This record gives sequence, structure tokens and C-alpha cells, in this order.
Amino acid sequence: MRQSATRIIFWSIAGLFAFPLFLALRDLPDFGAYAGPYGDLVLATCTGERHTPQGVAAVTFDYRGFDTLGEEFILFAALAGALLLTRPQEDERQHPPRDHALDRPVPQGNEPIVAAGRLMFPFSLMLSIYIIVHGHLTPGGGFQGGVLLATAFYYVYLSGEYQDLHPFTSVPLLESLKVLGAAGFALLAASPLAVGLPFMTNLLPLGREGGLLSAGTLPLCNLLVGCEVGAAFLLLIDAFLRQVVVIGKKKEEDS
Amino acid sequence: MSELPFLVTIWLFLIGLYGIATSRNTIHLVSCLFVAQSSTYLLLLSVGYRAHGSAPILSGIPPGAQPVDPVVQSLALTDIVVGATVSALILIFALQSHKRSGTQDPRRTPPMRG
Amino acid sequence: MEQLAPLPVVIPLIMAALSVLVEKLPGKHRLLDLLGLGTVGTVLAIDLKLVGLSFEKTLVYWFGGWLPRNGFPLGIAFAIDPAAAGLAGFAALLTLLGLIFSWHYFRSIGSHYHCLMLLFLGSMQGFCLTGDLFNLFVFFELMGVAAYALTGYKIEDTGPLEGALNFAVLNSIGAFLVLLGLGMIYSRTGGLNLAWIGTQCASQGADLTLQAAFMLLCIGFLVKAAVIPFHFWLPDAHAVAPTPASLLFSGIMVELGIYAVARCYWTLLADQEAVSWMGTLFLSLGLATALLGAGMAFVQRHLKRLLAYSTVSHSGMMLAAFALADPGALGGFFLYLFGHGFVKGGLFIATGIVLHRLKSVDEDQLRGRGRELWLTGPLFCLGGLVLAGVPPFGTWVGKALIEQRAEALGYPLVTPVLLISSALTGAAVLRAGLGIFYGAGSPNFLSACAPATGDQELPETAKALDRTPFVMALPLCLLFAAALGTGAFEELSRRVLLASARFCHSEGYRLAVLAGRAGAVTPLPLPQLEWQKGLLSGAAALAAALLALFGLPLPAWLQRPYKQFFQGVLRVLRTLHSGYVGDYVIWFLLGSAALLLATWVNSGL
Amino acid sequence: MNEILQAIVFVMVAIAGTGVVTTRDPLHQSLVAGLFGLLLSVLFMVLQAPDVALSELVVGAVAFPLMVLLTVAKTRAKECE
Repeated sequence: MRQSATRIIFWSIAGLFAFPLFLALRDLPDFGAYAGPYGDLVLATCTGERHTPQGVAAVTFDYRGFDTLGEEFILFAALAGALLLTRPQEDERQHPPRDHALDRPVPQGNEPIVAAGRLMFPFSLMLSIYIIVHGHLTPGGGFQGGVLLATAFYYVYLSGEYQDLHPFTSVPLLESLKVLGAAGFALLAASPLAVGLPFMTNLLPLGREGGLLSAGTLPLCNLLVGCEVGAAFLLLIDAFLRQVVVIGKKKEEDS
Repeated sequence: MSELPFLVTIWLFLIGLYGIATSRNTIHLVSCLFVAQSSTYLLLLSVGYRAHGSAPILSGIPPGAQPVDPVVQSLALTDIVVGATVSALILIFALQSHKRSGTQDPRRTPPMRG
Repeated sequence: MEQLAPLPVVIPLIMAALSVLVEKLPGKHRLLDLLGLGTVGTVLAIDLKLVGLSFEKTLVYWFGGWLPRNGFPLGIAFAIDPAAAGLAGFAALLTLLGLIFSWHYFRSIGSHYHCLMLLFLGSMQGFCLTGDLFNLFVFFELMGVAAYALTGYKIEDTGPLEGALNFAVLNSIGAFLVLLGLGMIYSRTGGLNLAWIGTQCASQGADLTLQAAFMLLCIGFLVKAAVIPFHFWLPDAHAVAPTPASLLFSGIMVELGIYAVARCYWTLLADQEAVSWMGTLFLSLGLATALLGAGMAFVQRHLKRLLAYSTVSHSGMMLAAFALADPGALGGFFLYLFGHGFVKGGLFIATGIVLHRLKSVDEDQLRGRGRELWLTGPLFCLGGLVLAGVPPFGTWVGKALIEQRAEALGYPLVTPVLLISSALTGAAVLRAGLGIFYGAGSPNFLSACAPATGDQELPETAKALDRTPFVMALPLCLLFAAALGTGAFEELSRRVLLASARFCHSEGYRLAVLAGRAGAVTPLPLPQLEWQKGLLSGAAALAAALLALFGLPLPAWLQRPYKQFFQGVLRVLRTLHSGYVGDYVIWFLLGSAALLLATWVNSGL
Repeated sequence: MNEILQAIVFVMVAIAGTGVVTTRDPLHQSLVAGLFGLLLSVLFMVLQAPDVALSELVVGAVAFPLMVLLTVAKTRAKECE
């Protein structure tokens, strides 16, 4: 009864919301008729002044690099929050990892799958590093590569035991990497201040267009962001995983 | 065709909100939030699209092709990161709250009210 | 000197990252406290310097050296006018006092607390200083994420988690609307710099699309500002956050929502005839919020929830001040923001001390138990009077200025509504204060059936002390002194009026950002303010508090219908504030639909 | 041709989004959400945004469903005990 009443109320209000919004959206330039000028100006200047053909990377790390700095710290804040909220509590205790809890897609000892997982791992690792370092030339970059890097490690988990993953998820190491990425990115952006140039100025030599070391600070930014994002997502998923396999409530343990 | 992207944008936003409004499970609610958020990616990319355009990566495009707007793509990238992190945080709230109250139904936990 | 501009944002962010490393060191608590205080102090000093510089000329800082090309802004700009710098400084000051309060405080569970506080500070700085629409959104989200995490800090309880969940969901949906509005604006104007969008809007004329896009931005920011019907998350979140976080949430974060609306209004659309209808709309929203928040505050017994609802009410008053769309009223808005932020911060800290000493924040349980708190008690009651707006505190100056401008502009309804709502919020605090610290009165029927009691509130501190630590009393005294100072120095009021005149000068802002030229403005001279209204409001608050404590001097047969009436109203209000995020979303959609329909109707005329 | 393809993908995204919301069981929902993320990234590809498509792929189709799955696992495990 309540459900259907909610549904009726919701959709009648939704109609009232959608109607004026649709009228407003209809007056926008037609789909496919982007008129600029921001994007066109960026594309007209990014090869000449930044020696990068990758328009999106140029916007993300150079023209609007400050947004990306904020974005990296959003990730940082979310991770700090996640670690804060999953801190060990008084009424919980850690037990040795048990794997029964997760709906494991992989039955224990299924050799082909374990092998496939082990095979996938180096492959994903290579791919993610490629995506990170070529961020200023091809689609992709620090963020995409970093997330892929983090998920690569979860093939280890899928193909084995939580214990296998453990060496990679040493929290102090990952936290240091995450700090290195975030603070490094911020410090790199701040370094021009030391020579009296504006924050986030692209200081390094621009190099030959299309080269791995070109576009000034862009590859370095990608590397640092990849470092932070990779470490952060590893920590994040580890925080979830830890809740599943390591932490239980004291009461339940005793009973 | 030219109004379809806007219609899909509005639809995704509203269906996501509908899911949240009627959700009986906090985890379900997070996924609905994810759907609602995708409407913003859609609108951003739609307004920067250029008919028969190519990706804004200048090295490989055929001569004469018009690249689409890279700025909205950069904005959408930021948006995706934000969405992922906020979802992760809300999932943690859901997880911890489940530990405390033993239920995922937001309507069964004793809320702060009044 | 313009090199200073990015530092208030960048320093806290870097320090927040490094503080994670410090947590690994032995003796980390003292180190973290020192690091936090040092960072905030530095930011405060830079902000003050920026305030001084910005009075000479609006500072425009282009990140990455991307100066405008042929008048088009390619990069992100910080546009620092006195109002922006002043608010940033205010945020830093409140953070400093909050961190002083939490010295020693989070000893047992102190991980990542400093990191989040510094990130929160950095985001507020960026939010105040930026002149770019998308950058505003980025800092909006950063502020949000840090705030959600701080809200859920006490994971031992379900209240904080539920509050954080409601907060995060509602604010995220608000952020989606900001993005949708931003996308529409970008599509029409092709840029993201506020000044650029403003010039484009001026040449295109504000049609339905631009007005609707602006309205979507406003809805997103009004969620943060907790204006009805978007306010439901606020009491759930503010009431459960740790004390220093509540101080920042109520003292500055909510107000920043209105600041963002004001900033967008004056940079984008203010010089268009077509949007003059919005003033009336926001004015009625603000006044309704003020009344509802005050009413809800009056019927709470959970102290932090009471203060949270009073924040809703005062946020409504500030929205009404903005809605007058007048430089003088905006000056009143800024003064009120400072005065209210200081005193609300002081009240939250006093509540934190009560929780620390007496292990509860429930008014009825605590009745008469706070007699030995000789410093906190009187200040808490004084806080009630300040909220009501007695002279010469900052709240009085701000309110008097707003009321005077409202009357001059022909809105006679503003004064009585402001009087009623500020007196009611003051009365709620006074009633609680007199009951707790002096044992006055008996539990009254209004708060007796309040569902959120607050006696299960978990202590925030490791062990109970039999006296109030110095580090807790110090920020309390400083906050009340600052609230007094805001109102007492006329020079400050003059400066604020000049700042708000600059803020409202759309043309000057655009010239400064896009062409680097300074435009001159003449501020409103500081008028003679009436202190009688302030006293009246304080007296009304006292009277209402006494009525609530000792009951009406009426015979029983007259009291019954009166009680029944109020209990009926209360039941409805409490049912509406159900605590379920699903219901809040429906309210949100209803509010957005109403605002968009209003846009559609009015833009067609 | 191009336009028809775009229209089809737009409609599929809308349908998949509806599917995510109407799948009430979180475990199944995480799979549908993964599919939705995949479709979104296809759409972004079609809209000539390879960077965004790659992001959406790693976040929407891999990382987000993984986190949802782990949360479900935690809550289910408790309910079993």
C-alpha cells in the first residue's frame, strides 16, 4: 500500500520536475552542434604550446590542472574517511583470514582458474603501466591506469588466498605511496612558485611532440596520479575485503 | 534524435532518484545513486559532442575531421572520480550501519527523527 | 604579492597528505595537533593578508599562467575580492578554534581526524576564493566528502552513520543538479569562468534555459544551505558529528551554500531585468525556513539537535537577506554570518563541554546537573540572547542592517518574521541553559515527547575529568569575544559594507577578471542602527523561555485545548521529519520541481 | 548510420539504468550495474570520448561492482552466521 502510494506521489512530482527541465534543455544548441569556443581554443593551442596531441590530458593536467588537484584530494579524503570508518572497534576482533565468507566465484584448488588468474595479473599490470605512462599521448592516464593497477591485484585474490594478497596490501607502504602521489602532485604543481611563476605552470622542457618524455610535466603528473590512485584503490578495496574476511564481532566469535 | 540525449539524461536522473526514494536496502540505494550520477556524465558529453566528430586526440585523426570538445571530457573524468569515491564512502556507511543494526533496510533501523 | 593566492588552498592540502605519515610516528598526537594548528594559523595569516590586498584591488590569479586569450579565459582563475578573502579568513579562524578544542580530545581514536579537518579547511578556502564554476563544484565535493567522513566519525553508534548517509545522499543529489546546470550553462556560453559566463549571459539575455540552469545551480547550493524543503539532512548530520566538526558545519559550511548562490547570482545574472522575480521567491523560501527551523528548534530536547535546527532557522534568515538583492542587505548578511558563526560555534563548544563533563546532551536528563559549570553555564545562556540578537553583538548589527534595508526596499514582512524566529531560537537555547545550569522549571510538554533524546550520546573523550580543561574553555571564551567584537567595532561594519558593495558590482567583477581593470564603487554609508529592536527580541526570547520552563499562567481548562493544538501541529512536523532518506529525496524533488516550474512560469512573462 | 547507432546505445543505457534500479536484490544488482557501466562506456566510445570510456570501464564495470559485491558478501556472511 505504502509502496504504491510512494510510487504515485514520486512520479507525479517527477513529471512536474521533468517538464520545465526538458523545455529548458530543448533550447540548448542541438545535439552534435557544439559551438565552442573553449574546446576549440584548447585544441588549437595544445599542440603548439604544450607539444601534446592529447586534448583531454592537456585540459586535465595543464589548462585545468587545478581541478585535477582538487579531484585527487577528493579521492584522498574519501580514502581517509573510509579508513577512519573501518578502524578496528572495541567490540570487534580480528581473526585469522577465513575465506568462507565471500561468495567466492572460484572453488578452492581449481587449477586452471588459479593459473588464469596468475596469468591475468602480469598482463593487467603491464597494461595499466602502459596506460599511465602514455596518458599524454593516447586515451587513458593516471586515473584509469591506477584503478586498473589496483584491480590487477585482485586477480591475485580471485586466484588464490587472501594471504597471497597480503604482501601487496601492507598498509604503511600503500599509505606512503598514496601520500607520495598526492603530496608529490601538489608539490610539483607548487614548484613554479619558487621561481616566481604561477602555481601549476608547466615548467619542464616540452620535448618533441609524440615522445614519451614530452609535454613538460604531463607524464610526471600522470605517474604521480597513477601512484596515488593505484594505492588508494588498493587500500579502499582492501578495507572492504578486510571487513569480509578478517574482522568479526567478538560476540559471534565466542558463541 | 537531437532531443534523445536530453530525454535519457532526465530519465536516468529520475529513475535513480526513484530507486533511492523506494529503496529498502542501503546497498541498492548506492547503486541507484550511481545511476542518477550517470545522467550528469551524459549531459556533459552530449553538449560537447560534434556530429561526425572525432576523438580530441589530434595525432591520429584524418585531415578535415572535426574533433569534439575535450573540456567536457575532462570534466566528466573528474565527475566519475567523484562519483566512485562518494559511492565507496556511502557503501562503508552502509556496511558499518549494518554491523550496528543488523539490517540493510533504511526503514527498519531506528532513525534520528523529529 | 599575488603569489599568495593559491597558498590557502595548497598548504592545507599538502599538510593533510603529510599528516597521514605523521600518524606512523610515536607521540603522534602532540605532533598532529601542532601540525594542524600551525597549518591553520599560517592559512589564517595569509587570508588576513589577502583581505588587506583585496581591498586595494580585486586579486585575480590565473593558474598555470593561462592568461585570457583575446578575452577568453583558458585557465582557472581565483578572483579574490574582500568578501571572498574575508569569508576564507573566517573559515580558517573557526577551524583554528575547533582544533584548539580538540587538543587532547581524540586521543583514543585519533586516526585521520586532522587529515580530514585540514582537507575540509582547504576545500572551504578554495570554495570562497575561486572564480570558476567547475572549480567551485570540485571544492563543493571535496568539502562534502570530508564532511561526510567527519559526520560518521563515531561509528560505535548508528546515529552518526545514518546521519552521514542522509547527508551524503542528499548533498550528492544536489551536486548532480549543480553539474546539470553547469552543463547547460557551458553549452550556451562555451566557458566556465564566472566572469565570462556573466558577459555571455548579458549579451544573450536570460531566457528560460539560462534561468533554469541558474536555478539548478541554486538548488544544489541550497541543499548545502539547508533551505526548506532541502533541509532534512542537516539536523541528522549536525547533531551527531563530533563537536569541532559541528562547529564548522553550522558556523560556516551551511552559510557557504548561500554564499555560492549569491556569488553566482551577482556574477551571472544580477544585471538582467528578467530575473527580478527570483528575489521574491528566495525571500519567501528564506522566511519560511527561518520560521520552520525556529519552531523545530524550540521543541527539541537533544541539545545538538536543537542547535542544528536553529542553524536551519538562521540560514533561512541569511537567505532572506541575500534575496533582498541589495548591497546594504548583503553587508548585513555578511555581518550576520560572522556573528552567528561565532556564537553558534560557542554554543556547540559549550555543548561539547557539557557532554565531556556530564556525559549527556539531553536537556531533561541534565536539568540542574550543570550547576558547577560556572563558566559554561552563563556563556551558554548568553549565547541564547545573542542568537536572539541583543546589542551589541554581531548578530544584532547584521539583523538591524538587514531589517533596515528590507523596510527601505518595501518588504515590511521581513522584520517581524526575523524577530519571531530569532527570538524563538534564542528562547530554545535559553530554556535549555536555564534548566541545565540553574535547575529552573520542569520538563515541558513541547519537548517531552521529542523522539531524539540525546541521553544515549556516546562520550567523545577518553575519560571523564572533574574540571573543564583549559583548551576547551579557551575557544569558548574567544568565540564569544569574537561575537561581541563583530558587532562592537563600527570600522568592521564599514569595511563589510564596502566589501559587499564590491561583491554586488557585477560589471566591476567582470572587468577585474577579464581585463584586469579595477572599477570604483561607493559603499552605502553605515546607517544609525536601532538597538531597541535587538532588546525587544532578547526580551521576547527570555519571555518565551520562561513560559516554556514554568508554563502558561492559565487555568487548566484553558490550557488543554492549547496543548492539544500544539501537540497536533508537532505530530505533523515530526512525521514529516521522518529520518528516512527516501522521504527526503521526495521532498527534494518536490522542491526542485516547484523552483523549476516557477522559473518556467516567470521566464515566459 | 552513426546517428542510428548512437540512438540505439542511448536507449540501451536508459533501459540498463532502469534495470539497475528495478533489480532489488543487491547481489544481482551489482551484476546489472556492471553491465550498465559497460554500456555507458560503449556510449562514451560512440560519443568519441575514449578517455571517459576507459574511466567508466574501470570504475563502473569493475571497481564499483567489486565494492558492492564485497559489501554484500559482508552483510550476507553475517546474516548466515
